[in-house]
Amino acid sequence: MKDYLTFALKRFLQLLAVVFTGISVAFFVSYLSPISPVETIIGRVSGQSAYSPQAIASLRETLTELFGLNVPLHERYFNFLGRLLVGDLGPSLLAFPTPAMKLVMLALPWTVGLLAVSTILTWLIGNILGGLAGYYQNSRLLKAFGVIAIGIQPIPYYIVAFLMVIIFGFLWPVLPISGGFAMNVRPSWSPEFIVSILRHAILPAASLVIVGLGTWFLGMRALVSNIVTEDYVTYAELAGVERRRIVSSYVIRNAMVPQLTALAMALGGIFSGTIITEQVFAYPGLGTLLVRAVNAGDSAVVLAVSCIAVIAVATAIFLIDLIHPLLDPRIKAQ
Amino acid sequence: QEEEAAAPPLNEFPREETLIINNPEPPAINPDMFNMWVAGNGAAWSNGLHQLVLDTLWFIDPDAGLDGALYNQLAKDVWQYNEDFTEMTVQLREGILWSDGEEFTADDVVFTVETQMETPGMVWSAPFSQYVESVEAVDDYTVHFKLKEPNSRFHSIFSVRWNGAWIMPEHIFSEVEDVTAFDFNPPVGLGPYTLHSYDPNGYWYIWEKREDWDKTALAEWGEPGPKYVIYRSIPSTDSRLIDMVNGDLDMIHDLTPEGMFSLIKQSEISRGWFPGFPYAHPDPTLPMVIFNHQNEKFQDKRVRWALALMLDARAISMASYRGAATLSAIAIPPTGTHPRDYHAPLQDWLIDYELDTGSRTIKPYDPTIGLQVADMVRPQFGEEVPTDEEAIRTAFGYGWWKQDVEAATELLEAAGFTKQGNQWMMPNGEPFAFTLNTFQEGVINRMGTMIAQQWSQQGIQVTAEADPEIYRSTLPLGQYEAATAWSIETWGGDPDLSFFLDSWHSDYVAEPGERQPHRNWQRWKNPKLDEIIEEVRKTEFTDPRNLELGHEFVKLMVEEMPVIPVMSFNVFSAYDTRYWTGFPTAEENPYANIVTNWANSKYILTQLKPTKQQ
Amino acid sequence: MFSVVRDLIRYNIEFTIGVMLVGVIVAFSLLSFFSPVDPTAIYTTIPDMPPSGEYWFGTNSRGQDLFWHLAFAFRNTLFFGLTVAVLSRIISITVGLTAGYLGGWADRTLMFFNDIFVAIPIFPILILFYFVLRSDLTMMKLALIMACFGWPFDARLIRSVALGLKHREFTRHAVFAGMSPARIMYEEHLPYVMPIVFSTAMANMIWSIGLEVTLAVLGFTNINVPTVGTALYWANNHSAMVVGVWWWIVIPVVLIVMTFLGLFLLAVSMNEYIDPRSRLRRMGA
Amino acid sequence: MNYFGVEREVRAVDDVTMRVKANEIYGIAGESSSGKTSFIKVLAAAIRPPFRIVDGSVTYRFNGTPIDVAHAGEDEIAKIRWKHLSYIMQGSMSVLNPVRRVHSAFKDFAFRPMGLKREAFWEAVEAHLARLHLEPGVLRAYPHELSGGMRQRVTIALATVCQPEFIIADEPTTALDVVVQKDVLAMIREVQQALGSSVVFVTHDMSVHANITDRLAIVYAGRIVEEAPTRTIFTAARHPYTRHLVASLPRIGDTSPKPSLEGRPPSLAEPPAGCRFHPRCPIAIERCRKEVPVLEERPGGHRVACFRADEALSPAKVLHVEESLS
Amino acid sequence: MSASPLLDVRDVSKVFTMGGVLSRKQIKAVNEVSFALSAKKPEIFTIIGESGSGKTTLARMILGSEVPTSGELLFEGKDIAARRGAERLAFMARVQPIFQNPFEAFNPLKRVDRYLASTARRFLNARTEAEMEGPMDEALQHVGLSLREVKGRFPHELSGGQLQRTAIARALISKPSVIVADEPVSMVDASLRMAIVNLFKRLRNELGVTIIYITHDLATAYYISDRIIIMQKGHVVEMGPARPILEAPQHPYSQLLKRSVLSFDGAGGGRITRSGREEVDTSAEALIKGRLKPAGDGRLVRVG
Ligand SMILES: Nc1ncnc2c1ncn2[C@@H]1O[C@H](COP(=O)(O)OP(=O)(O)OP(=O)(O)O)[C@@H](O)[C@H]1O
Ligand SMILES: Nc1ncnc2c1ncn2[C@@H]1O[C@H](COP(=O)(O)OP(=O)(O)OP(=O)(O)O)[C@@H](O)[C@H]1O
Ligand SMILES: [Mg+2]
Ligand SMILES: [Mg+2]
Repeated sequence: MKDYLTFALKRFLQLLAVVFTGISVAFFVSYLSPISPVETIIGRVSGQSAYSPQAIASLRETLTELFGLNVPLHERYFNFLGRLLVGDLGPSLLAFPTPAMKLVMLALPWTVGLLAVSTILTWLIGNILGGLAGYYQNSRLLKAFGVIAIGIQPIPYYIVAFLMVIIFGFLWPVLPISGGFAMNVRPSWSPEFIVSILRHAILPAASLVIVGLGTWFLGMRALVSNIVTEDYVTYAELAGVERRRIVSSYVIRNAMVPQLTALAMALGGIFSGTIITEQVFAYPGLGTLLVRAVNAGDSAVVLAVSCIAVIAVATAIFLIDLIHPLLDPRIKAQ
Repeated sequence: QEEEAAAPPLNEFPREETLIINNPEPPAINPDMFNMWVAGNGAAWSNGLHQLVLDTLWFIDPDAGLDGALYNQLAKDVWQYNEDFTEMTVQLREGILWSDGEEFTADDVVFTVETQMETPGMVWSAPFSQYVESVEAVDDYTVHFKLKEPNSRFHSIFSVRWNGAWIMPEHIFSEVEDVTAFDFNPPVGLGPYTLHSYDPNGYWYIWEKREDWDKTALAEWGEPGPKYVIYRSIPSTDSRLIDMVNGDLDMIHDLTPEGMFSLIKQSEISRGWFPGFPYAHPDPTLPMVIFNHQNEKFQDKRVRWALALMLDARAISMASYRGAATLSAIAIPPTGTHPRDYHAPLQDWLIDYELDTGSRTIKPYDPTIGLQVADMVRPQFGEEVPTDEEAIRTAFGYGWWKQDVEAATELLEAAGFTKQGNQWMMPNGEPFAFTLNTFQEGVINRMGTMIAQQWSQQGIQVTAEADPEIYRSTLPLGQYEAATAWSIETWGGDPDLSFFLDSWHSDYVAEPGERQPHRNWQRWKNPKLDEIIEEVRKTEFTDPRNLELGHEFVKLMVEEMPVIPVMSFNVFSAYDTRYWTGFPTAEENPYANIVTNWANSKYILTQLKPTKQQ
Repeated sequence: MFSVVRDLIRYNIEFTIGVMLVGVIVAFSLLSFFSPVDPTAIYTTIPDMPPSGEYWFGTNSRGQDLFWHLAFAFRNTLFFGLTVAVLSRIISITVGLTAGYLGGWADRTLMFFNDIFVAIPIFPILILFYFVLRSDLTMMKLALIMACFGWPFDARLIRSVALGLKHREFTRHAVFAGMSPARIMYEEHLPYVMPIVFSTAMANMIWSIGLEVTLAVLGFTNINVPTVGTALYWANNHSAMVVGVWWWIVIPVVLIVMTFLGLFLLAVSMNEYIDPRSRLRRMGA
Repeated sequence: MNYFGVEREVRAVDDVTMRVKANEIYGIAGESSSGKTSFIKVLAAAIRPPFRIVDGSVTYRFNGTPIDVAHAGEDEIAKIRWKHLSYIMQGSMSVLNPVRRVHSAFKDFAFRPMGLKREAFWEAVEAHLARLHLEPGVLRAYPHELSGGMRQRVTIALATVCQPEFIIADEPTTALDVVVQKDVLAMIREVQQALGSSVVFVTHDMSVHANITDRLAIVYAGRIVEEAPTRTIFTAARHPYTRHLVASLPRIGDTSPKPSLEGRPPSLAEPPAGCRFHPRCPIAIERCRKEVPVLEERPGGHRVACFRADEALSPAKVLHVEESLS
Repeated sequence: MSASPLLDVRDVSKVFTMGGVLSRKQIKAVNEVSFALSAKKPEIFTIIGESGSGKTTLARMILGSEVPTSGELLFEGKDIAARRGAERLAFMARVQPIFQNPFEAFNPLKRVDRYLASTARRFLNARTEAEMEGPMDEALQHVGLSLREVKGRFPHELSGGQLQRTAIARALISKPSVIVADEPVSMVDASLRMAIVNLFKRLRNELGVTIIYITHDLATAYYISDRIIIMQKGHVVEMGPARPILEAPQHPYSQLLKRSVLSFDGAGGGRITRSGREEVDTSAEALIKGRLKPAGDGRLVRVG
């Protein structure tokens, strides 16, 4: 146990290093942006009325000071690190002085909810079907499914999402095609609200599942078709162990370890993967916020999203590394 | 909010009492923020806030208006200036209540102006500080402004075309310590609606009609029909169409031209501004080719004219709007009351206009271009295309320059250009080539691409660059050679050109590399222009002399061709008459702009009646 | 080599179909070099014509002949996808094999960078690059940027295989035959990771092309360059889906599905050829 | 019996006939790739595509009812598996699921066939493990935590816990060192005797056969070339290949030069015509190249397939193979 | 009599730390082993012992692939572990390994002759094809093969015996003075086993190569060895001339080993008995306490 803790601690230090480096890279990248939030606001405001050059100059000065953009980059970097320690990412420049974190937290639950659920769903369905397809290699049904999976996999996500809208919102309008929940319910833990959330999530989630399924399916099928040639599978078959048990405890259980690692990485990708979903289904989420923040030069929000992504992905990898030895008793972590 | 969460009310919005409007903007970044007086705090405006809740002194409609384009809103009457335009007095309406029951008085107006003058970084801080010497409430219903310098257009700050300086509730804001950090949630307004609820993620806002709607300025024009008004942000234009066909949306801000044609085909009860082709509502803005006059390539007017004469307006109309463009050869958008004031009266002058190509004089104007375009689209759209010549002129435009490659050649040669093979060379011996920055998408992009292509075919290497930052940095910073965008926007409902023209004064032209204030993006200086502007400044807004000055401006623009005006910016707004009737139409009742993010769209609500169709 | 291909075509139906599909797409995209039309010119034909004898793929709402337009689009997209795949494969092979074979500090350092590259969100970076470069953001540059982010996961996979290979007897044998680490990695170990390289190359192409489409649809690429992404961008811009100009979307999608179906079949049959196990079995050892 | 490989037809086992009696250990010896495992798989009804049985039958007689596993349905075979017929697979290191503890293998494999209550079942398992000198603690271990010998014994325990009448063991001791090997072999023998089962025991190690089997068959290139009681094989073998095998065994205390057999074993895909041993046989005659010798009965339960088997040549003459290399 | 022996192993120990996640333990794989091989008299030096007794680890230290935890290994008077770069290359030319499994020792995807060619190129500085082929063929001739038979072949096209002989030939190319053969026959057929073993004898006699022969097969050890060490749990328990030791081992563990060798006497009797391992004290304590003491006939026995 003590050794495990030492290992975990070491691994944790590495996590910190990765997070620190990743966030620093994100900081400098986001400040590389050629878009000035000050000019963005000047452009918007001065369009409202006749602004003289002097008025523009004074507004520019006011905003630059307000946004803290008048200090040199390295100083800003250390300020940023200092604030980061207390979890403060500073005010958003797109919605000054609302904290960037507040804007992000508004969108985050939706993104995480939709993507985590659909990613896990995709992972489960894809792996189960892929596992079965790898095991029952002669099944017509599963073979057909394989062909479909390969066919759907390369279709751009945008097309799939839009087809969902057209089919279920237009040709056969049975499901809501926009929003996170209906306008006539209040956010709460009431059944109405939850049902509404679920109904609104069906199409976005389904489109994500359809697009993602193929990858997991094919990956798992390939893994399993290797595992079924292993002696312990053959031996269990010869011993007359039930098929169900062989598939679950012998085949899929052994394929799980690499697939879990891949899942952790896929979960990491969800932070930038939602923009199309949000656009097509008018679904709340980080993607739109992120694009608009980049667009407006709001480095604080870009940075907040990037930090969360970096932390989440690095943590996911860290956790997978931690549970790896528990999942696969053979692993001797170094 | 806690209590609400405990017992969630299952609100219903009966469809026959609810109007659902498309908010063209993306979902609100900062949905809880309603303090729209602060610059850059992420407050959304077009979500119903400035249309339904806020109010100010006057409105000037881009279209005909209910009884004239000028509305006295919170003001009882029009502005009163003193002799030399250094003071302005406003009489306010009495008996107007804020939505929390407080009475609206002159103190609110004074507070609005003074607060913004004291607090830099608010939306109107700069103009107030620049113009206002002092402001005082003479009595509860009279406000008196003292100006720093003569300004005959000071009232325009409080005159809404699509928005203006909204009045702040003093009794709320004076309690607030830091105005710039205040979220103004829930908003307290002077409009007939109050906030009912909104999406925590900013996709929709629901507004409910005030019990005391008759205590608002809008009551003068009638009771707003819908009990609830919902503003929905729908990023995908195609989804807007689907929502409307499904009956989930009553007004669409904008569709693609193709989407509009398809909507009309699919739904009997949906329509646009025009009853038939081209459907779209022409905004009082004028898409054009803007030359950067600080770039030496465009300093010779013969070159600019040559470029104009190389264009085929019909092809541009087809490429950009599938023919649904309202063309304008002159620097005035062919919208609202302008055709009556400008296009029709100047038609003969244009027809007779002569241009010296260097080797001969030609009459470049072709008054039949609109008719030709109508003929071109008729095979596809049949009866949807008007046949009446007058209707064709309002819809397709009064005419444009005729494509005349020969004349263009003569002009370029006169300017010292030479043609080598199919490539024009500049007098300095370099090939004549430039980049044309254009919008990233939509009709202006299509227009830019087509114009660049036409010039390229004539031997000028023009590449169209899709530019997402065209208004943010490209035009203001002058980082372009030529662009398709607009630097002319007008009131629409009034012949006065001060809306954009004042900013064209040579005093405002920035040095290369500096930021140019709105809207003289072309950075064009002309002494004659300055004369016109200076005279406008001394002429009262309602003075007929303004129209004459406008005509002079138009003629100067034709003469100099500093920009090539192309057409009005037509917005494919659509509405659905399944639940509501009484929307404005181009042919019968053009009382308001149907473009939903304009604050003026609130007048539509007073005209709406439920269809009662089940 | 030639005989191998011939045998594969003769005996391996999957390979044959794969070669045919990919061949058709490649030939189609190469046709763009002989195109009679300028792919950026608009309104050169009557718009919105459905596929017909005259316009095989129809025309789009911008008045372009889709056949030629898509030929350019596929040339650019395939070039792009391939470039990303090849470049990121090179990185992932180098990193994976080096980390796996050298182990120790090299391994830890490389995996540290690997984790960082996995963790940094690529999307805002791509958008930023678009804003910095705009119309200078050529397909090649975009490919380079994406290649920098497309390798970490596959490098991990390759590393895990290399870790196992390191302790195989033939590796030690190679050491005592005087082979340098580089030779051992590239000559002894590389063939073992080729199946992974092939299958991940395809996944990587799907990823990069998908990302290009996403960026294009949002308008964050140079939309004047014809690619599958910009074809969809313009289709979207003209409401092709709701207006009924289905061929503008269906045809590129069908072509892209064909491409990847072909690549998939190729990868499967190549793997079978390269995979030592099946190859040995085939050779009756 | 033959079966097919992937692309070329490989007759891994060809024309083999044998009987195993109750309560005996029947050994099969032969070089690697001579078809031992393939043959055993046929016996264990473990033939999977791409292999198939071309012809022949494998009949067991459990409780008096015969069953031909080469033709019976999978359901029927499933009924006799483990309860009557069990199999110790080659490569015992990899036959246990690496990610699950040992006890789950016992539960999966034996719980149903044994038909005992849960507690009684574990008692029986532990008792059986004790017979193989294994602590009950191994049940909670993962396979990789066990040493080679323990793992091997666990596999044997797994195969014998249901007390089957017939056990098929494929090289169960190859990976073990001599000391452990001896223990494991002794235990197999003990268990076999305690249960009275029949065991088919395959290995290429002649010294193992010498110590554990009652009867022994020598396989060369997919065919049985000689079958006899073990003692006979070691003392009076008649087939030249068998004789060579026995003679080349080094023994401590014996420093005489040991011969080595030249040439490579035939590929089963293209076996030589006639007697398959003839290319390497020192006493081959013309007939050997053309005709296939059949397995003929000799006195003392001895069967041999060689045309020159009766020439009763002295060992020296047969094994006059030079200690050379080229 | 030259002072420094060819290979001098002095009190070499190797400790592995098993970095298990849930348990960490130290394994003394090799414990204070010493012996020396003379340059003058080539011999077959056998290391024998149960599995896991540290034979492979010792061999790998001799080859320089593993660095000893303590003690030193000198080859021609120079520390093996300290050799780097060109020196290491020169050392590799002189000391070459042969591996256990001939099928595993060659990459199944590559032609076998590339190992030979690489050896010739790197250790003999052969540049041209012809320069390489000469030594390759010569080495192959020593093991009864020829370049013609091997060239261009894949491992699966050769029999196990041919492969193992190719591997030996490869090791011979650089004319090494020591060959370390780690269980070279445990994976080959019974009929080939003797061919390899006989080959070792000939290499010693004809080429003067010293062979470190690692095995757990007492019978072949007896058949070819000159000297032997018997290892248990990393410790040498008995060491000296091969035949006397194997005929009459003195250490209890050696005796156990010998007892466990399956005999052919009474073949077919089916009367196999247990090894009696339990009766022998195989605990580590007994080993650590013990010291190697000379026992008359030139052998050393651990007593304690
Ligand atoms: N999966 C397979 N595909 C093709 N041929 C095979 C396969 N498995 C075995 N063979 C062939 O069948 C023949 C007999 O193999 P088998 O495994 O029965 O030999 P064996 O005597 O058990 O060898 P070993 O001592 O190595 O276990 C060999 O020639 C082998 O090449
Ligand atoms: N790299 C390593 N890391 C940790 N432990 C090791 C390592 N190599 C060997 N060991 C351990 O050292 C001990 C000696 O191993 P070694 O391989 O030298 O034994 P051996 O005598 O060659 O055994 P065998 O007869 O099985 O080949 C064993 O307990 C083994 O587990
Ligand atoms: Mg076998
Ligand atoms: Mg070893």
